Amino acid sequence: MFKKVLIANRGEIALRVIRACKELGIKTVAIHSEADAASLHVRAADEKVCVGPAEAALSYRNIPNVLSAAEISGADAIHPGYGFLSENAHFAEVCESIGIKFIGPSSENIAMLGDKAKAREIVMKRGLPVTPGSPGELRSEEEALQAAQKIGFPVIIKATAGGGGRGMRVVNKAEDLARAFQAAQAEAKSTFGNESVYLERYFLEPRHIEVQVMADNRGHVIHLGERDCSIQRRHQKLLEETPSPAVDEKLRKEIGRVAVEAVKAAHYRNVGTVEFLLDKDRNFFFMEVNTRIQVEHPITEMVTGVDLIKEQIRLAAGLPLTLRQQDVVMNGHSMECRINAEDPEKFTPSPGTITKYSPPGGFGVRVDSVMESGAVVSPHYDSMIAKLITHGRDRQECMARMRRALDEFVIEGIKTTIPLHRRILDDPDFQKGHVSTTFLERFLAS
Amino acid sequence: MFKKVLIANRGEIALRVIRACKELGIKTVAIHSEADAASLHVRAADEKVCVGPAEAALSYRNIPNVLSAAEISGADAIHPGYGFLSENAHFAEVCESIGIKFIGPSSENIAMLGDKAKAREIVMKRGLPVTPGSPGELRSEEEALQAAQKIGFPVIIKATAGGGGRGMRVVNKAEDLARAFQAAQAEAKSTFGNESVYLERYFLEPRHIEVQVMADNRGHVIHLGERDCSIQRRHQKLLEETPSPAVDEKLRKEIGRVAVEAVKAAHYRNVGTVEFLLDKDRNFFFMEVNTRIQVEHPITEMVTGVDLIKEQIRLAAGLPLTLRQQDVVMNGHSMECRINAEDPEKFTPSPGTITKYSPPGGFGVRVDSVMESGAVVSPHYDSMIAKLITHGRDRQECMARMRRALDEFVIEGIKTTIPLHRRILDDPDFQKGHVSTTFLERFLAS
Amino acid sequence: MNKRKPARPKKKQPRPIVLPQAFPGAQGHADTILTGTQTKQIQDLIDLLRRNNLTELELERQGVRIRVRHEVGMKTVTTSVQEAAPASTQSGNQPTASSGPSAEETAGMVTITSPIVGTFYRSPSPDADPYVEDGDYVKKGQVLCIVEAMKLMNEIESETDGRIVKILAESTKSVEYGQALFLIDPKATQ
Amino acid sequence: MNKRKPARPKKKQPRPIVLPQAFPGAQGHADTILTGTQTKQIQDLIDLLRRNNLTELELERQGVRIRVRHEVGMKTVTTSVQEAAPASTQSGNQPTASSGPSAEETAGMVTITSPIVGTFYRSPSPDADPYVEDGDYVKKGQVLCIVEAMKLMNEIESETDGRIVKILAESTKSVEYGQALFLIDPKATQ
Repeated sequence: MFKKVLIANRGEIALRVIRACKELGIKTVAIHSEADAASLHVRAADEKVCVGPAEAALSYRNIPNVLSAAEISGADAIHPGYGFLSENAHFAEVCESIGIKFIGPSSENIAMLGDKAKAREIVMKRGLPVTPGSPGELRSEEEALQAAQKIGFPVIIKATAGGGGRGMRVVNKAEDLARAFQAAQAEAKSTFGNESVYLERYFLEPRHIEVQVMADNRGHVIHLGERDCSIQRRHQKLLEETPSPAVDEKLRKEIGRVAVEAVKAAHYRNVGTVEFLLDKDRNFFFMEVNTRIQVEHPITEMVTGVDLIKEQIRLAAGLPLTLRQQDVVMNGHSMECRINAEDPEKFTPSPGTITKYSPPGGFGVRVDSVMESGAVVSPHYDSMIAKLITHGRDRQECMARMRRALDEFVIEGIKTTIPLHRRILDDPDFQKGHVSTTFLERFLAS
Repeated sequence: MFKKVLIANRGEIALRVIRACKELGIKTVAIHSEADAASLHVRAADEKVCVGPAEAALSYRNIPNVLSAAEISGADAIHPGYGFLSENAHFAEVCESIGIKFIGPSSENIAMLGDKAKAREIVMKRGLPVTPGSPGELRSEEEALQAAQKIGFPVIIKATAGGGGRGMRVVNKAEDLARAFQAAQAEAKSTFGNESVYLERYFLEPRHIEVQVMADNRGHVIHLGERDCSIQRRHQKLLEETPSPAVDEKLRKEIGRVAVEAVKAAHYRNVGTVEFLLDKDRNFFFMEVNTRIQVEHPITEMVTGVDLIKEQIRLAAGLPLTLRQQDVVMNGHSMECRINAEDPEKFTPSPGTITKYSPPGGFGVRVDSVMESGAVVSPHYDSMIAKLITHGRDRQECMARMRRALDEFVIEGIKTTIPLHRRILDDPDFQKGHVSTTFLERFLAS
Repeated sequence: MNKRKPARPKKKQPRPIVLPQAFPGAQGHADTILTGTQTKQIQDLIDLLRRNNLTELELERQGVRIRVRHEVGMKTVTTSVQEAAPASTQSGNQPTASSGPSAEETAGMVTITSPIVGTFYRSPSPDADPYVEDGDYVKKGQVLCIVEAMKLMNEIESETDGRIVKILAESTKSVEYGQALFLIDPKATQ
Repeated sequence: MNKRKPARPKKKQPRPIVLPQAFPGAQGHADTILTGTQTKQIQDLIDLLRRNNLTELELERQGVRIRVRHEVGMKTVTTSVQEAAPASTQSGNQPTASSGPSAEETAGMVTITSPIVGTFYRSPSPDADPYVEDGDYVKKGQVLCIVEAMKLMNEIESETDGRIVKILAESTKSVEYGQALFLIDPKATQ
């Protein structure tokens, strides 16, 4: 086992990793930017090294400084958290080359699965379901029509160079395709300078379902059930839960099996997440593999009792899985609300000094955060300042507990998304579990 | 279900009950003394009523004022918490008579089981094991010798009017009995003005094991496993855990069965605890039934997932048990450290203002407390200011988590027992689970 | 007969309204002025005050003016909040949102507080005249009101000779332990 | 060859001691003066300072005197702590427990800080003479030291003409980003 782990991250995930290390008897080294010198994650570690100015590119993403910090502190492993260097194959490779263990998958795993087309190809080869789409760029209206008829309407035309919704056209029937194809090409050209477009099945109200997986160096792979992350705003997850209200025991087994197969096909190691789209008819399609620990990992911990960060560290140290698939039992229900320093209606960032901070407590309530009274929310980093996680015997109890925990949570001096979460919890559709990735858009419009 | 519950208590247990009520959608009324006007438990409730000055006898124990508070606020039930009026049969009876539901057992249950001799008699009649002892007062040395020989040495002679260790004599062999008998009688007379003594089996290093039970109005009774409360100082529990390191599945079933039988024999209703002594040879003996929710109830909640306060409320409202015995599953291990405002070495109370309060958080950590920065620990009440509870997959993880949570816990301005708990967690005997009710005495002496 | 209804004859007043959080005396019309959110905000102001050791904190907003005082030399949080309580209590009798009497106004006055929790009545029965009115001269030991608790009528007597300056609680409403009922000027002579 | 050992020839110095919490520069003998508990207490003092918006906070205890300054008009916690850092850093070079140079002492001085994380060396090799000594006059662009990181020797140059007033880091020890290395008086002329 490692003697000393450097945590190449900040905020709640840095503290989360430090806590796991302490429980494993491993010494910890925090890194920090000049802006984070007073952060709780720095005080919680055994040692700390300043690695640069506030800008993440010059501090938390500064590979030479991060590695030097590991060297001068004598750390034998680095935990990257999420974001920053966590999915940087080059960083993982340099760690490997200088004999510092990167706590995560191999650099090859990261590189391969970071290429979404490649990941899709690997999974398709294994005969697993991926989102239906054209094989590549569409050269003509005829090609587009052929592909669309093969996939089935509705379809969405996307710019290959695209992003942010530009160059996209949803097409519901064959006779609308030609015009949409031309419009998408024209928009793609004017926006990205590249008229290349492709086409995919368009799902009307899909759910974002992801499966937590763990793989050891001996090729054993297990899954820890799914998470439903359908409550999103502009692809940013806001509220996650497990089990998904849309997944029953049979579907869980099936989607879990596919996730395990996908991971095995990629020769993946360590902890990871396989993301799927689930349509209204309960068909699911592989989207991608996240090669890091995820923000929402705590809800899986709450229902399985498995400490995912400790497992990540153990697996990175070469230890085998301590659980077999049949040992994984999901008890009760768990939800996570991401508390962001944002205006709860306009979503504008709200950095500043927290004048009063009082987290909720009691049975079934967990808070992961480095906030405290007097802490400063810096405009330099992500706006997520706390994760509020609840657990209950069933979804009903879990929701009631979340509602009372949100009411208890006091954060003053800045605006947060707590009122938004209260509103979501009060929504009848949400209460019934009738949600999809389009839920929040409609919810906010109403 | 009740519409509005008055919580006839203060501090962490009042907040605990308020949280459960909120999750059940029940309105809450806090009562408070003048000294507690600013307490978090008061702010957390929907309404509040001041019931008297700081002295508990004139406020929290003031039955007319507590009942008037329930009347003027329109509460339809009263939760008594623990301590204060929770085991007062008269109070329960008055509540019943004026149509306010007492959330707990019936006044007959309280009265009957409050008489320890009576409780013992009921349990013995049912053929269940009780601590062996003389049937009543010993009139002569001959009677004492007869009783001792029947029970077996060592025995302890106790004053019937006794308490606090006065009038007690441990006797290891028959030839020492006569002198000890006379000495105990003399001391009993001089101390209590009553020379009456009796005699019981003396256990050398017993464990305090208690079983959590729940009984509905239809006579269904289940148990939720045991708690090991052997870490005590002068009969005050300091640290509790479940499962007990000394209890295996077979013993759990057996002691659970006896607890359920005892409760059935007493026609007990609602939530309660059956206390046992467990000797070194794994024989167990009934001691008494606690007819209230106990301080250490959270550790049972952590391993079973059952919210005992909610169950208590549901049962009081006449609802049936939602669990059968076979539905009760104990997952992992849980411990509770009672954080007292006391000098950790001398155990002298340390009231005052908390200048900084920062509770630990993260996976598997629960804090039940009404403390906060600026809160005042009053010298008028119990010194327990927080309960730190951890849960882990096994005892090892649970202990490691407790150790790091104790390290994270910041309470400044007053002295607390946190350092003592750290020392206990570091003790090799404790780590091996080798403890008894004499553990702390020896530990503190060393 | 309903067990929980006090056995008071000819009682026609509505059932006492429940004490809202942090405003024990703010009843009747006051409810529409101070919502739950607002009382929480005021609690926050009180927290602000005690944390900052201020002597006074005043807030005016949407026609509601709140004034919280803090005596110099206060020792504990607890006491400071108790000090603040009477000021807010008095707003219950002044639903038009003025603040309670200031310390200058109460200087030298005797406050008669409720020794028990119960329901406040100014008269021995609904049809009878009140025991005392504003401006009345009273003698020490004279009955000022009744506080009903557990079906018992508890007569509250004046602790002093003097003149009733203000009646601080509303008849038929509930009162807490220690709640101010009457302000008496002991120096006033007939 | 051990991959993790920098490829520095004839390196005989011990492996750099790890930076203790909250005292990036407090190394060597300073370790025996400032225990982990003490550094935590000092962190608490810093917290105290920033919470209370103090300008200065001084603590003397068991021969160790700590002085934390806070400039008027500071905006954020972060900045105030950065301000405090150099003062504690300097105690690493003064193991006899005196405080670091006060603001008055550093007024008008130029502080050369480390632009990277790494190991500080005062000379190009263990056998060579140091680049500079206390009291030396230096030119802008003159090499003052080396900070080694990722097997690379990074020469740190002076940003100014002037005289070395103080060398603030110890050779062979690790330095953080932004850690003060040299204090130079730019007004001093040869």
